[in-house]
Amino acid sequence: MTTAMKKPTGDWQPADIKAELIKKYPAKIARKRAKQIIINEAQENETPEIMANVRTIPGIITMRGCTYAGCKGVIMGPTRDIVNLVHGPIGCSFYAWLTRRNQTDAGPDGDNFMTYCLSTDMQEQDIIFGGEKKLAAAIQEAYDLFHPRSIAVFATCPVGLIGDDIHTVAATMKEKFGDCNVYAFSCEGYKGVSQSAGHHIANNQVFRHIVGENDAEKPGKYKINLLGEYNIGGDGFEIDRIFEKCGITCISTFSGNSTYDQFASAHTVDLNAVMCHRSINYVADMLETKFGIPWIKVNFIGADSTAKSLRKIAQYFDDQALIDRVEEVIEEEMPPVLAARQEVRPRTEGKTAMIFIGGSRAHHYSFLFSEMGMKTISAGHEFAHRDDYEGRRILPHLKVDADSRNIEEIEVNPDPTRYQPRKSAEEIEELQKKGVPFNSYEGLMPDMEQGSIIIDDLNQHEAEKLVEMLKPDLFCAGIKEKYSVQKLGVPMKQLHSYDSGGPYAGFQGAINFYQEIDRLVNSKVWSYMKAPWQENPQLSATYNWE
Amino acid sequence: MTTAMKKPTGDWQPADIKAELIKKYPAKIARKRAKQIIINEAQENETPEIMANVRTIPGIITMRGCTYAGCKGVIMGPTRDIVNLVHGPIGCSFYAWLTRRNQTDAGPDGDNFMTYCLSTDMQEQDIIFGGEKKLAAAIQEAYDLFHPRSIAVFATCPVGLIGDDIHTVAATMKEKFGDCNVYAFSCEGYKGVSQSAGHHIANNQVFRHIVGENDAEKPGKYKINLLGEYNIGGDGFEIDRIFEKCGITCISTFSGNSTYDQFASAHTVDLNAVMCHRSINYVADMLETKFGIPWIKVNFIGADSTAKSLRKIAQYFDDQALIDRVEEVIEEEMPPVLAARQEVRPRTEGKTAMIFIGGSRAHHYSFLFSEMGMKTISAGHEFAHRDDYEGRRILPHLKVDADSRNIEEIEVNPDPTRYQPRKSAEEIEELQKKGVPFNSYEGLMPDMEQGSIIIDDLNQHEAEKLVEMLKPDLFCAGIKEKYSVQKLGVPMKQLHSYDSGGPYAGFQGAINFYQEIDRLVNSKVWSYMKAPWQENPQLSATYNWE
Amino acid sequence: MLLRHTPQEITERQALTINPAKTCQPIGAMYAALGIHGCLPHSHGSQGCCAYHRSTLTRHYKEPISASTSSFTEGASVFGGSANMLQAINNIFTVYQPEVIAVHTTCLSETIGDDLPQIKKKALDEGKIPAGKYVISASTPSYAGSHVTGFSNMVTSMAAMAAPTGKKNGKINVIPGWVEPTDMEEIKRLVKLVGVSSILFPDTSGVLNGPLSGEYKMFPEGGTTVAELQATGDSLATLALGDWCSGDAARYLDKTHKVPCQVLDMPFGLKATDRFIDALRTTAGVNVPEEIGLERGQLVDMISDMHQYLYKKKVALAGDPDQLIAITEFLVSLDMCPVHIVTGTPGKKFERRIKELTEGMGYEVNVKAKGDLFLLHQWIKNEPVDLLICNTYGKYIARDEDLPFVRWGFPILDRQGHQYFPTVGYKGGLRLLEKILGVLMDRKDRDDSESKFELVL
Amino acid sequence: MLLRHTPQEITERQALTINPAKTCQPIGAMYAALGIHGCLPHSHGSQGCCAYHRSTLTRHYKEPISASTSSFTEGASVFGGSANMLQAINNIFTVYQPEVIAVHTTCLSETIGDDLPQIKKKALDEGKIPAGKYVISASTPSYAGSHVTGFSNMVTSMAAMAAPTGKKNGKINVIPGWVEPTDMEEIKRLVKLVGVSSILFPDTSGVLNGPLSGEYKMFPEGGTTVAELQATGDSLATLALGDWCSGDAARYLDKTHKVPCQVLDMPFGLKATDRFIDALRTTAGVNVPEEIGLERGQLVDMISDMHQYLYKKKVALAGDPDQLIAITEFLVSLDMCPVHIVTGTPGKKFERRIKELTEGMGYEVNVKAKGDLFLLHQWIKNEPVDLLICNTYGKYIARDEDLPFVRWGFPILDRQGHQYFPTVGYKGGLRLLEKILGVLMDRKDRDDSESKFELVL
Repeated sequence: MTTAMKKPTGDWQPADIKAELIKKYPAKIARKRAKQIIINEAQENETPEIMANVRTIPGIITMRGCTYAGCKGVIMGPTRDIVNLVHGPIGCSFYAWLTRRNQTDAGPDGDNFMTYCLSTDMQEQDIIFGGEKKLAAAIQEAYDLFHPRSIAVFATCPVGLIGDDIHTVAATMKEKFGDCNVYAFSCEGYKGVSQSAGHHIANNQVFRHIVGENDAEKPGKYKINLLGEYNIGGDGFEIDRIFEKCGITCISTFSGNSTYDQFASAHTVDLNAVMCHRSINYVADMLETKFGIPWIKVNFIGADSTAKSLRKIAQYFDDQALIDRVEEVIEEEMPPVLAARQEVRPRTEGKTAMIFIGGSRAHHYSFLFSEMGMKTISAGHEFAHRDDYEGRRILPHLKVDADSRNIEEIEVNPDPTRYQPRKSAEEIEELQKKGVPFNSYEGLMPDMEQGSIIIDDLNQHEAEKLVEMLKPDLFCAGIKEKYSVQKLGVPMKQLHSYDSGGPYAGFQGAINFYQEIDRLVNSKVWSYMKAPWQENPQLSATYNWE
Repeated sequence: MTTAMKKPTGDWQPADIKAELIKKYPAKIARKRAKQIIINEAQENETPEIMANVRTIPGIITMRGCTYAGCKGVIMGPTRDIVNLVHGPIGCSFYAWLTRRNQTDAGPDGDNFMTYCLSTDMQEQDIIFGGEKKLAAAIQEAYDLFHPRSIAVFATCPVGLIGDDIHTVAATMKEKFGDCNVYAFSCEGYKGVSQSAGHHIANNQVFRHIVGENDAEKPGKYKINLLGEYNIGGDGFEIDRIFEKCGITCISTFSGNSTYDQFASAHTVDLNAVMCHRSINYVADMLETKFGIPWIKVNFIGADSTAKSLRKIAQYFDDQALIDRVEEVIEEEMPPVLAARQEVRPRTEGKTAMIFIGGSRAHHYSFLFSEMGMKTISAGHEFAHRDDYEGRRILPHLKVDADSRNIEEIEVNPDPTRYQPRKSAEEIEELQKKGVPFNSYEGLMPDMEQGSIIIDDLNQHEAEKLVEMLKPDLFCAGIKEKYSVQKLGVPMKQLHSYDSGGPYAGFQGAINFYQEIDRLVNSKVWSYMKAPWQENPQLSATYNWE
Repeated sequence: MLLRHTPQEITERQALTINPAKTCQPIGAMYAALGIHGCLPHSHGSQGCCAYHRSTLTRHYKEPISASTSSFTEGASVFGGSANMLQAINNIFTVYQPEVIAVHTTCLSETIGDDLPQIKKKALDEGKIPAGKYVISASTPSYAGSHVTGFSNMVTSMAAMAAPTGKKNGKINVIPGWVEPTDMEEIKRLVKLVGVSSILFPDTSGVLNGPLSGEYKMFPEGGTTVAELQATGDSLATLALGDWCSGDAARYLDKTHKVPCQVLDMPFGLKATDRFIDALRTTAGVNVPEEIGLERGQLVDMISDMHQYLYKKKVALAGDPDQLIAITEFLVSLDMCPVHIVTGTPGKKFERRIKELTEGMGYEVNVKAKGDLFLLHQWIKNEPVDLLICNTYGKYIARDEDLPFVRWGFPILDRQGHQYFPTVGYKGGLRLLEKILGVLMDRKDRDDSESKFELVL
Repeated sequence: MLLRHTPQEITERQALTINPAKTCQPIGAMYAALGIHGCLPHSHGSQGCCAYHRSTLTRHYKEPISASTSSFTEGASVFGGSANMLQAINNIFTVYQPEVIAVHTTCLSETIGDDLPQIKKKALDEGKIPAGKYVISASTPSYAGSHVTGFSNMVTSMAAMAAPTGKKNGKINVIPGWVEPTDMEEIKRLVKLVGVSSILFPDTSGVLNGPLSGEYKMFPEGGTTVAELQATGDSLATLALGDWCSGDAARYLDKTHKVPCQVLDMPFGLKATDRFIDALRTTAGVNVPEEIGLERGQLVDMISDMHQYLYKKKVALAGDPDQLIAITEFLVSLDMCPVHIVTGTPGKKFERRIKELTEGMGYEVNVKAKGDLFLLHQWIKNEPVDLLICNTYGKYIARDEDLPFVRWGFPILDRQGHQYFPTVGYKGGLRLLEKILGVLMDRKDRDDSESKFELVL
């Protein structure tokens, strides 16, 4: 069916949908959710206010994870040569073991500890008498076995409660080893309201303990960091391919397919390109404040967005050679993309999608869907903040609540010796005039269609209702949501882990995505749900007299 | 249990057993079978007469196969570089396709057609109008595809009946190709009474069409052929290993792991060592008559028999160097054999076996069992002749019946140019005195214990009875018998195909065999046949109050 | 290479079959006859036929296969096998005491023109067939059709035992075709679940998947009884599963005894099973229980969950017509691409049916009846595939071409499981899917680079 | 290499666990609770726990896993989670309307010392638990035992729902332990076949192996009902399958309500299944039907047929105690040699039992409770094996060491089949055997030289 001419929600009035979604809740809950479910009436720069980054409602089945997941799972997990040691009972380390599809390439003999799951496996007596000694011993054992460049310690819930001083333990061991950087993350699961707090905590410690450790000048003419790219399904590999082809040197990726040394050298670049700003903008800001490196928002999800982002970067360096090279590359890469797009479009045109993931990914992917002529009729994020919906410009108006206040904000000042603005204020202004958008990003809402439905922290109940009411052709979320949606006969694509697919970033990724979505929304499978005797229940015996 | 001190048949009187076996038969059948079931009372050179190589009784479930199986399956199957083309309906070629475990080693790029199954797949119109044209076309197609050194054509039942002249077709195509020897075998399944006729037919044609084709002198000091070894499970590989170690050159093996050229050069050796005399003695005789090559019986089944056979060969060549080398080899090979023997013997000593296979294999394997202290309490052959039971000496007294008379006996005379006796009459006599047994072999019976039961052409009914009555620790026959015997809880070892085992010949083979038999007769598996509720049927509820 | 002489270039062959995808009629007749309770199959020919068929069936089932032979000699081949047959009948009833002797012919006895009905009459006249015992026979010339034809012919002879009383028995005949004993068991379970009372023939379950208990029964509990076969003439209808294996018997009952028949595909895969269940429902006028809906839903669920691993994968198939038709439809329903398909059994309608099933797939399928594995291998060399589904002989191609390989069909000589786990019905579909996914994922795990190696599939 | 940093040399580790062979208690409690009909498991902790458990169970079952959480914040962690729990109970009964909420604790709520029974009382007093609805709870601190312990604790809480009427109901309680839904189904089939009327708990069949039919049910048909759980106190006896998973619940019913119990091994393999069937027989005083004898005989038959491929093969095992004990006994009964065995679950008695089972095998078994896959891998490097049986995480070892690998246990994240095909009972034994033989034979077919390549195995 094509809804091309209809409003995103088809025969439904958005308001009725909203009412449907919340009608079953106790009054108090309904009131709260009403603020997190927005009918999109974004006009120019006027976007409605959404409530986001607030507590999950106890008992309401949420998509969210915890701070530990955001810190260890998302940010630190993808770094191959740092030994991640989880201090706590066994579970948290086990669940974060190889479950995120953030790929890495250590070559035949590089360090790669991502296949290892380390834990202090705290026992009752550790809870009672404290786990510091055990942690110190575990760090020692890890060091003796692996002699890694660096060991990262992660606290799980009980650690904070029993008051283990993991930072002192880490510092002591670092001191002791000499050749191994050891530091800790107080990322107990109960902190904050979602993974988001974990990202922030990770950002802080990486900046505090690693960034700036290596001043060695790295070769490369156009040096950048790519922030907020996690190489899920090989996205980062594709982006690296494109950078290389353009002659852009990516010194450090935060944190897909990354190494300790990349972080350590992150301050040596001339630009930070920020992809998932939600998870990493803290580092971008700190790098700017301390070292004078400007940052711009980029997006490599979608071929058009990729081209756009490349052009921005080139513009930033303001060098005709790079600008020309980027144009050449785009010219070379686009034809197969357009061919693939054309091939699937007759089958995807006008199909509808819903996207509920991450903190900026839903936004990113909506572009990719529109490249296929698919309409995103409802979307939202799992751990976004208001600015991710409404745009960075509203930051000043954000009130910081208790939960956020508990997450450390580190005070950063210009580095006495190494601070060096890459561009003068004038140059910045110049470039800004040319449309290089420094320190800013749009929100999801302005890019969504009128009347589409934006929902923050969507939960099981609302997801089910939405699908039943609007029957999208595709629903995008995470593993926990996958099968309840598919039971309803609607194909579900994981956009955290990509199921078993990817890369979907860059040019090649766009082609992969077109084909994968084509497979999903046009699969015969969904026509098998009813048996013949359910379709024609009448009982007329018919014989073929062969 | 050990039957060491008891008579082979335990508490049973052999006579009663015989009566049991035949009592269910119609009188006429019972009379016939009575002549094929012999209580062994062999005294010195006095062996009782057994009826053998006679027709199978229609309707009585036999172990036997047909003439085609003996010719194509047994003798010609193992030769890797001759394309075997079966002329007939599809089945016969299909069933003989890779089902015999006769291994070959063609090296990385030698010809190997054993993995191919070729057939003219005769259809109704071929039966009605004759199949010669189709055969000719098929030979042509095989030649065009494979360009083999040689193509062998095999007739199945209908071919003889409809009168296709396969020999003329073969001759014509041979003529036409020039570089490919083509010949045919009239081995229709209905000929003779068992596989044995097929062996004879194969022997004739190989001798007529291949042997003597290549006069080129092959290097080697002690040159022999090994006749009647089929490399089942790699037996031939092990024997070749031993020959090489001894410095004996095996020019041609009939027919395990063999090639066309081996047959063609078979007349260039100085001795024929005959292993399975039943299947190949015809060739041995013809090689002697036409080329003057003497033959002796050997047996490489069993380490002791292997040593004995090597010594015989060395003695024949009457060369101290070889005699010494053979002794060295035996001295080197025996210790591990004896060690393995000792290792299993405590578990195999006194165990009983029954062997019903082939035409001389049952005899050969009885030695191997006695090396393990196991007693063969009943044995017999599937397609043997009287001489295989009683010894070659009784040949003159054999009356040839109609079925055998139908199998061609080819007239062979000394080759005008190439006949050259390897030993003078005197030398032969000399050696015979020293115990080199020219042109002779013992029968099975003299080597069997008093009171053991010899049965020719054992059938399903008798096998079942035997096992029920005498409960052997092991039964040896072929695939068709395997599972009916095992259903009775008695392990069954295939000694045609070795199940999936082997080699069992030579020294290494003996070790393999000891271990395999140990596994079989001491497996826990046979203790699982009864469920606990069958073993203690009483119904007393018992609880452990843990 | 194991098949080192197989050239990529395909040349037309008129007279030569290489590496057949079929064998001869008698073995099919023997297998079918084992599906009659208390029956001893008898091969009227030289003893090699019987030996070969017993060996092949034994290797496939790892079970004893009892069958007798007329043991033709040269004499019999000249003067006719009647004397051998008569002696055989007498010996068999005396020594083995079966309920039924099911005789099939061979190329030998067919060529010399032995007339089995006549021989049987003679046996009756001579009192060689005890009261209450039966001798049935089928003409199964090895030089026509294939093992499938022989199976079908013997099943038709079984149907010929029908002795209508004129009073309907309220049952439905189900003819399963050449499937595994465990498949026949599963078909019975499904039929029962739908609430239909049936007569299944032949039925080798309980015959060729027996226990090890310390006793040997030449005639185990299983098999369709003579009484049941006689009752097939009083049934309400017949469902034949697989036209090639079961159609003739069904049509015989229809034509001869007015038992209306439907000829369906074998119930392999989702849609064929749907049609089978629905035919049971409409024929018997019953409702399909939730339990079957659940099994079906589980199959659909697994298909939807694993679709990405199946989508667009190319498959080469060899086997028998009824199986190939069903599996082709199943693979197509999974969005897989069966690209090369051969059966050794002749018949243009097979090729037509396969072309229908693969229509609109966007490629030209290679299909050949009376083809062989040599041709299939050449096709694969010219257009490689992601998966091979075939009997055990496919392993030589699979190893040479390094192909993921699922053993399915007859014979399977080198793996276990087919004796005990059905592939018919919805549960069978789950098993087929498990096997297909298993080999594809094993290959992925083997070939993925270390960066792409996946924990979760 | 995927595990390139694992040294062959084994060094003692006191504090560090690497590549665990266990996870934490709450996920076990969650899985058990899903075996109650109409139950929503609730995780009393921060929301990450619940998210992780749901994700892991979802990846294993490819089915929706519904569970809620108290979503602790920093505040709750300081002032206690009672308020969150009360709000959760109210929201859950309002929005999802389950019959039962099964609450389990986490390391967080245990460390701060939340008292669930007290919170539940408060909820009752405040009328937050509708009439006829239930809240049950289990204490499952992540820092003690393992996921197996958590399962056992929740099962014991289920047993605590027993409300004896004083009148025996003639049933037998069967506690299956942590096995697959399809295993629970198979256990029910066997119990029924033996003619015993039973209450099975927990029972995830029909809950976690559901169909795709176009509708989503948060609470599917399956699961043990509250009424059944209450009736367990009136049962004649309890059979606990697996001491580690089911023993405590059985002993609870025994001690508290005088329902006598037997604690058996999980019925994997021939002998353990024999004891289970025989215990049913003696406990219920019934006779074992022939049908079960047949299934048993088929397993024995396949063992005898394939013995040569199993004999003396070395096996490395990782998994949970009850499973490992049963599989070890099974492998030993096949004349295979389990040489390295680890479980992550602590408990010396596990090591003792394994040593008993492998006594007289002529080698010293490597066994460790509270071991990990890192140690298992090192053992394998020091003494290579022919086969690895383990959950999906074993694939990294299997690829590095090029080992034949059978996935068995929890979690299985990368293959299908465990949802639908049981490994308990005799039929399950056939499946285990099929899988083991399959990988061993695949290896043989891969590695055999061309001269030794076999058609028939």
